[in-house]
Amino acid sequence: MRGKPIIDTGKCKGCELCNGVCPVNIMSMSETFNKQGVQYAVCIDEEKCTTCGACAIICPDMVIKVIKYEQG
Amino acid sequence: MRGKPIIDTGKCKGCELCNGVCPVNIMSMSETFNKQGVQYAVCIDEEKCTTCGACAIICPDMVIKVIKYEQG
Amino acid sequence: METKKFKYVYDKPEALVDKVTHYCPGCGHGIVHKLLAEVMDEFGVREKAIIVAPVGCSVLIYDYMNFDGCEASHGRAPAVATGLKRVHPDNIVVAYQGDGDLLAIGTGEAIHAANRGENFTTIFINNAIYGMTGGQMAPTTMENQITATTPTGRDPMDVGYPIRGCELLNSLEAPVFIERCSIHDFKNTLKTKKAIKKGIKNQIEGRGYSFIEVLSTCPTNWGMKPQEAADWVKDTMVPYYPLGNFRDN
Amino acid sequence: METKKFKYVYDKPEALVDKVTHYCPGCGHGIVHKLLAEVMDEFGVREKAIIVAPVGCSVLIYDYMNFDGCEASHGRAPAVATGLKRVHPDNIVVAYQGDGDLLAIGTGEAIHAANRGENFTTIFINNAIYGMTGGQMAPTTMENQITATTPTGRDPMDVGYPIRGCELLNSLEAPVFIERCSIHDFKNTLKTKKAIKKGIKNQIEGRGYSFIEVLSTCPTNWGMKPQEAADWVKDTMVPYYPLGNFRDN
Amino acid sequence: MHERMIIAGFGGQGVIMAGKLLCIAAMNENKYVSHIPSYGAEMRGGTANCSVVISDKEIGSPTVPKPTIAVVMNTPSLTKFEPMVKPGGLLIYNSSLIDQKPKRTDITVVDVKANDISEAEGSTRAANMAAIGKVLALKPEIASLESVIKALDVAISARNRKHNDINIKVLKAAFAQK
Amino acid sequence: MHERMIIAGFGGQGVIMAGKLLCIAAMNENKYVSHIPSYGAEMRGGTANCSVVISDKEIGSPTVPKPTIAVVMNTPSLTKFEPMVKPGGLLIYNSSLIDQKPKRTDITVVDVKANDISEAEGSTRAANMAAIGKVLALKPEIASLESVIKALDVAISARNRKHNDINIKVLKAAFAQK
Amino acid sequence: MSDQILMKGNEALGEAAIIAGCRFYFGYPITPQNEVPAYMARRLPDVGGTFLQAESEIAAINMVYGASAAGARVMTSSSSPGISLKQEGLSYIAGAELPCVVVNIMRGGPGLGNIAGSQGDYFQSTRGGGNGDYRQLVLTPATVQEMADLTVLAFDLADKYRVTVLILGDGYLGQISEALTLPKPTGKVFDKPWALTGAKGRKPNKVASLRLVPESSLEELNLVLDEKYKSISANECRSESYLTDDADYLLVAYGTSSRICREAVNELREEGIKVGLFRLITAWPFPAEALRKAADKTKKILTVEMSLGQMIEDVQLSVKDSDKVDFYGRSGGMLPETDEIKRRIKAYGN
Amino acid sequence: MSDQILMKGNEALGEAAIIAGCRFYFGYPITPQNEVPAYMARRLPDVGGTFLQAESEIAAINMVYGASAAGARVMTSSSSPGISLKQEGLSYIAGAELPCVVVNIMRGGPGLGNIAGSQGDYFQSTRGGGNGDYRQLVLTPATVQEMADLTVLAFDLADKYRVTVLILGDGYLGQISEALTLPKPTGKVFDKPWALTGAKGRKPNKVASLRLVPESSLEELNLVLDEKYKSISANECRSESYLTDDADYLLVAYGTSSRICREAVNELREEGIKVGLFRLITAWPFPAEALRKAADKTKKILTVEMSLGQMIEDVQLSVKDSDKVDFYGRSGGMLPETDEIKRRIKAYGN
Ligand SMILES: Cc1ncc(C[n+]2csc(CCOP(=O)(O)OP(=O)(O)O)c2C)c(N)n1
Ligand SMILES: Cc1ncc(C[n+]2csc(CCOP(=O)(O)OP(=O)(O)O)c2C)c(N)n1
Ligand code: SF4
Ligand code: SF4
Ligand code: SF4
Ligand code: SF4
Ligand code: SF4
Ligand code: SF4
Ligand SMILES: [Mg+2]
Ligand SMILES: [Mg+2]
Repeated sequence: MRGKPIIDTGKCKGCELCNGVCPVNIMSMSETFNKQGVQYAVCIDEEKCTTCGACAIICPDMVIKVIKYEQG
Repeated sequence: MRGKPIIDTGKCKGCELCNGVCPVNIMSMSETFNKQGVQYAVCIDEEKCTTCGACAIICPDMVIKVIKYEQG
Repeated sequence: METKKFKYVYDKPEALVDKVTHYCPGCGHGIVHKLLAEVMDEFGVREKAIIVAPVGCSVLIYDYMNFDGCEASHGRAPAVATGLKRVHPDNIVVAYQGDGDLLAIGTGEAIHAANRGENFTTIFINNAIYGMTGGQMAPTTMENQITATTPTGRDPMDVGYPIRGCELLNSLEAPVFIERCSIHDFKNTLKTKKAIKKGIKNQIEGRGYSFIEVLSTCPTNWGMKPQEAADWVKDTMVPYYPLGNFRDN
Repeated sequence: METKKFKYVYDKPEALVDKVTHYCPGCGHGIVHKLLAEVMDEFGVREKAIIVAPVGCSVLIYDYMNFDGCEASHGRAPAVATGLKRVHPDNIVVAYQGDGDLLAIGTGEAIHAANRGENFTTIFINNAIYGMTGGQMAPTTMENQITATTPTGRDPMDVGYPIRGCELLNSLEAPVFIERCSIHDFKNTLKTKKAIKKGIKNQIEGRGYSFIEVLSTCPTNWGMKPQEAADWVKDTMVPYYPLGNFRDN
Repeated sequence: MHERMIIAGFGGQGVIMAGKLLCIAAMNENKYVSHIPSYGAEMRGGTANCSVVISDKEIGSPTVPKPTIAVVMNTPSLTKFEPMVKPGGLLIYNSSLIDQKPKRTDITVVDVKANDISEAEGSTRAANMAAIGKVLALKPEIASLESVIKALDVAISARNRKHNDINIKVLKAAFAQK
Repeated sequence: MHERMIIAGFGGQGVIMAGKLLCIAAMNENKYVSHIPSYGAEMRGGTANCSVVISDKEIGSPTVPKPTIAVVMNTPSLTKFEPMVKPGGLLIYNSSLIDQKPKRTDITVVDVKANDISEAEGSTRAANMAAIGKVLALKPEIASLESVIKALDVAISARNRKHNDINIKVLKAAFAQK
Repeated sequence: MSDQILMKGNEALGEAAIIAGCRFYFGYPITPQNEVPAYMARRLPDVGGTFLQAESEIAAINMVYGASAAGARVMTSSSSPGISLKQEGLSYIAGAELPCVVVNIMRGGPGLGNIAGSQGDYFQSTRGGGNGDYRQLVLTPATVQEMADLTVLAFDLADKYRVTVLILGDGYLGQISEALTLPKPTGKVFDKPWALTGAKGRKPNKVASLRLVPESSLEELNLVLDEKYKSISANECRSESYLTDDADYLLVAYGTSSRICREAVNELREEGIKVGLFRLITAWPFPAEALRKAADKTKKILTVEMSLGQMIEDVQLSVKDSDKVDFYGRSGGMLPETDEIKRRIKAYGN
Repeated sequence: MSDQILMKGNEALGEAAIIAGCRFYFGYPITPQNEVPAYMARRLPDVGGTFLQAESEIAAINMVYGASAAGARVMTSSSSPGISLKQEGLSYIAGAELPCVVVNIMRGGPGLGNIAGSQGDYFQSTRGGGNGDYRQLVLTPATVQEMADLTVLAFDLADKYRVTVLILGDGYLGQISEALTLPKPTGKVFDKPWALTGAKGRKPNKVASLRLVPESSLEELNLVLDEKYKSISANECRSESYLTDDADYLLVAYGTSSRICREAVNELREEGIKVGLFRLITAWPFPAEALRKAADKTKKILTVEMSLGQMIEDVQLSVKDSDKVDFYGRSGGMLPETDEIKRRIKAYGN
């Protein structure tokens, strides 16, 4: 696992843009609602994350940060 | 004589544009002042007038009309 | 000889009122007024014409045109013309505007009327100065030109380069006719008339928006004699404001 | 594994305030805000920056940027930015404007600030609609696009063709940088950031006026889901508003 | 009779329309009515609500800072409007979408499984009708069910009138619930 | 002392400056002064005039609809202002350029060959100084010749100050004329 | 009652304009009046009219100027900041004596303020925010029904006097839906020999406010306008006196705040307190005479505004004893409260 | 007297602004104030300042807004139609509490009118021609000396209260040249912690008039502004009472018309008629208290304006018995006449 998106689910507005932009299709939406009343973004397979940052950069609401684990 | 400029001297503002535009250089300015207090345009050699109309067209103040005598 | 038959090579157009204008000696406005009136006569549309007068030296143009006239507040002639023309699509509406009027305060209205392709004709008098208010910098004032508000000459690094109206409007889709002409000499004055004629013709035919820029003179505020002013147009303005047609759809 | 060392590939810029915006889900404004904040961080100019907020959906941008901010009345951001920048030439001033703001009511101010070559950076959000007021026609609304004030679709014969901002400003001498970008996908979003970065760099170096048009989305007023909106930008807007650099002096 | 209502929910839940429907019905029963949407400083594209006044007398202020009846269709609306209800008033909440229980004890709290009722009648979009049905059942002075059903023809745009059959079914179902 | 003057002529004749010169001189003699150019609806680039008030007392209106003194430098100005001069007032006209004779008999009419005097002293552009010289000769209460000569240094722009020698000569010449 | 429909204030106004024969609308979006342009955009094409979204409020008012000069019945609408931008245009319209109808659905100010309903533009409306000596007729509806009825009236008054008629509503009135009986056209027709239609068979017409020569010509125009304004003042004052005959206390208000006052009057009367309401229907001309009459025997006058005090000056100017004029105002989009009005009135004692 | 120079009103104003520390000027040409921008264009570069000719009056006032937000002393000037265009901007400036100096050299209106001096914009100036509840401080010079002195004062007042100070002159005052002793700088310095200078070592500053959340926030701003306006009213009323102590009759005027009134007073006094002049120096706040005092024992008050009656409302609002307030006005650029004033006063008899 190289890294992963860190999702501040409470801030998510459920626009799904991150879903569309992930090159490895690991972003999806929750079943449940957050306190804003929307289904929020979740990463369904962190192992596959390339840490490309696309989801974070496209997110209009600063919901996602992406981390990369240091080598070794 | 083919025709000539008819100059409504009282309306002339003395700008001299007609002088500059006449191809045969027959437009000049008067010695005396008109009722507007300016030296006005005069045609000094009507014989030479080509009736080109340039003086009339350039005059900003509708001072000049140009006539052409009918043949015969 | 006095009774010899003659015809007028040049006579006062019916569309022009026979009175002394308030313009300074040699002012270009007078020339363009006449050309416009001639064109109206030639198309026989005087009784349909409405002139929209700007705020600027030509604010009284409705006193000189022998047809209906409407004042517009400074810069808003295109909006006023839009209102008039939308109500009376069959009338011939001309917005006559100065460079301060059209390219400074009225930039928005000019661009948007052009962009809508309103079916009226704009005559744009570019004399590189605010004439009426006593010679301040216009959007079209030349680099280094001294005016009341550029006492050491227009500095493009501070206030920008002169704006080219035709080029600006030419970036829009709708206008059908855009041409820049000049009245600094006889030949160009005739070309100006031709351009105005085309602009009115387009309107008569319902083809849309026509824009005729006329490089003109302001001897008084330029501090020049009229002929010097005409030469200044030729030598200084024409090189920056290229004459010619930009669009003729 | 939780204690494994890591670094942020993407972290919240310092120049952005950590709060929930008032924007609709998927609105392009949020994306561009973030890009701008990142650029400010990258140049380390947060403490010098002043954002000029338009009247439009992004009117509250000063609540989201972690630096000084100034409201402008509708369309007048370029004039306000001019005032700010002339007083503080060393501050970094950004005018952030919508398409109604910049290309309708503010046409004159936009063109003249650009023409003067004012040394600030304009970010122009083209979402083809008036977002804040509930979806009326903007100058950039596409042909046939249905809006609250074009209930049967925009008819270019009646209200004109959509105006292309970059092309319009490109007819002026002074601007040093003019580019159109889009945030409809990841690649273009990165390009947008690059363009904004160039615009701020130009300002830091005192080179003059930079203009970055960003094709953006308004899912709410377009009546689309955010991803559909992004696709509409790609399929409908990009063909009419070609992406790319128009000037880079 | 003087009721001051708030109807609140998500953007697409039809709360504005629900308010208008009640107004038209009451108007046709010769009551004074007013309806005003919230157009204030809300999050854009977020929640929506409208204020409705239905009265025997001319109506002064159209705003409803202290509703006698609040109909809330989602959780954020419950959070916002529960505290505002006038003591002794009525709170109707959509228990299909709202998990938490209202806490006020000085008001009447009633739940309606609006989305469930709607879906049971074959539509995912008529939850608002269920809420209205519930209102009419509890406050028959506002308007009769018949008036509301009649009002549907006016309130619903031509384009959507084809759904009126289902709307009526949902209205009736909610109205009939004990 | 309370004089209300009009000084009028062509654009380039320096009538505005002439008025200012008188004002500065009188001001330095502790009189109240006001000067206002006509900026109204004249033909553009045509005639110019200014209204000057010089008084022992504070000045109310700066405009001069009925001048006690009119100085006219060309024919159109004579035509315009002769009728306005207050009965008993003074009309000074530039007989170098004005052929016709003023017709009023209820006022003092004085001519000054302003252009001729100017040219005689070596300048084509100091006719305004000749007019001022004449005014001072006839109305010494306004200001002394010395004050006016001193005022020249202030009134004339640095660029044109080199002409002041001639200006002074013309002033004196006109002042000295019987 | 079967002819009653439920309609939003802004839309009722739009429909009434069409009923009144308005066929030209020029406007620019601004909350809380956006339903007016949207409605006109939908409806005007149906009746052969022209809706045009202008590039700005300034363009809009100048399009109105042009269309009015052409002889058309024409309207624009906006809200406070947009109306501020129209002030130069309105001054020109007054100077050129053009008839038009302008709608201001007021919001909170100053500046951008907010979008809730307010009455902060009373001064601007009644004193002319533009330059020079001029007036505009100001109608102040209080219900959706009046939004419609006064709009129909507005077009006749505009044409009759060749003035701007300003319909001064507020955000609440624009947004509220109420029962409405659509007004009928009045059928009045006004000759417009001054209109610009082309100088066929007549002398050219000129529409202008400039008066350069002779010097006194502008004053002449001012005096002509003044006569007209006097005639409007004499003939067009409108107001409603509600339970004022025996009133000890008088509320004075207009628009939305007058609705709240009426409610307060009703509730106070139930408690036996003799209070009445004087409600403006025209803010200019101000119904001073009628107010004087209604106020004559009252002990105290409470002016209630959705502002921090503007109409109160007209109230003070109207009544003899201005000391008895008191004020209660809420601003920034907030509404006066019935309870507070009642509290105030009760506090005056007997 | 040796420090006296002859200077034109418009230029005196420009020089005084520079003395007051004004280093930024944004404006647009319009007669009769063109000497202000021309003067600033010549002089500001000498003192390291910035003159910029804006593309319009609207751009100019918004540049002023920006420069003021940046903390600078800044000025713009215009004349009536141009000032109308600035109304939205002025409303924003009020809402954002920015200090600035705006000059209106009034001309005849309405509309384009003419370019002669007038006082037709009194309503607009004192009631705010823009939207919302706001005020601006209005200074009314009557001489070239005051054009300069009040300009210096204006900058201090603007900074002290964070308001617009409007210098309300007229075409005659702009064009007249008179003796002037240049004013001295006051040396006052005002901290501007709110100014936009970059958020270095402090929280970000925001300059805005928008107040969305909570709903009551705009009203809170309105109340803050109202407090400020009350404090200005309490502290900044300025006026001059000339020979009013024993006066049977009182003239009330400001600016150019007050000069004519003073002349009339002097002439009437010579005839033994006891008349005095009350002259405004601030039009807002209106010096009501001082006027009440001056008017107390007079039989009749003649308000003299270069308009058809605007300030008269403030006079009526100020004095107890408004029936004794009479009016004489000339409009469209015409001046009141001394003789007519005398005639009127005499006609009041004893
Ligand atoms: C709103 C407004 N601003 C300014 C003016 C003053 N003004 C009158 S004409 C003019 C500009 C004239 O210049 P231009 O349009 O170039 O016309 P020209 O006189 O040169 O023909 C200006 C600024 C005005 N009348 N109204
Ligand atoms: C003078 C004025 N006119 C109109 C408005 C109303 N208004 C607010 S935002 C806006 C336009 C918003 O559209 P745009 O600039 O495209 O920004 P967006 O919301 O789409 O981002 C308008 C017309 C206003 N506030 N002020
Ligand atoms: S960082 Fe890239 S790969 Fe990882 S979740 Fe985000 S978009 Fe997908
Ligand atoms: S892009 Fe952001 S706001 Fe949108 S769904 Fe993903 S995390 Fe949520
Ligand atoms: S018509 Fe031609 S040739 Fe004759 S005078 Fe005129 S310019 Fe000269
Ligand atoms: S061009 Fe006309 S105005 Fe000029 S000098 Fe010739 S005739 Fe006279
Ligand atoms: S000032 Fe210039 S533009 Fe105006 S009339 Fe005189 S010459 Fe013509
Ligand atoms: S209305 Fe449109 S532009 Fe505005 S926040 Fe919503 S999506 Fe964004
Ligand atoms: Mg010009
Ligand atoms: Mg937009």
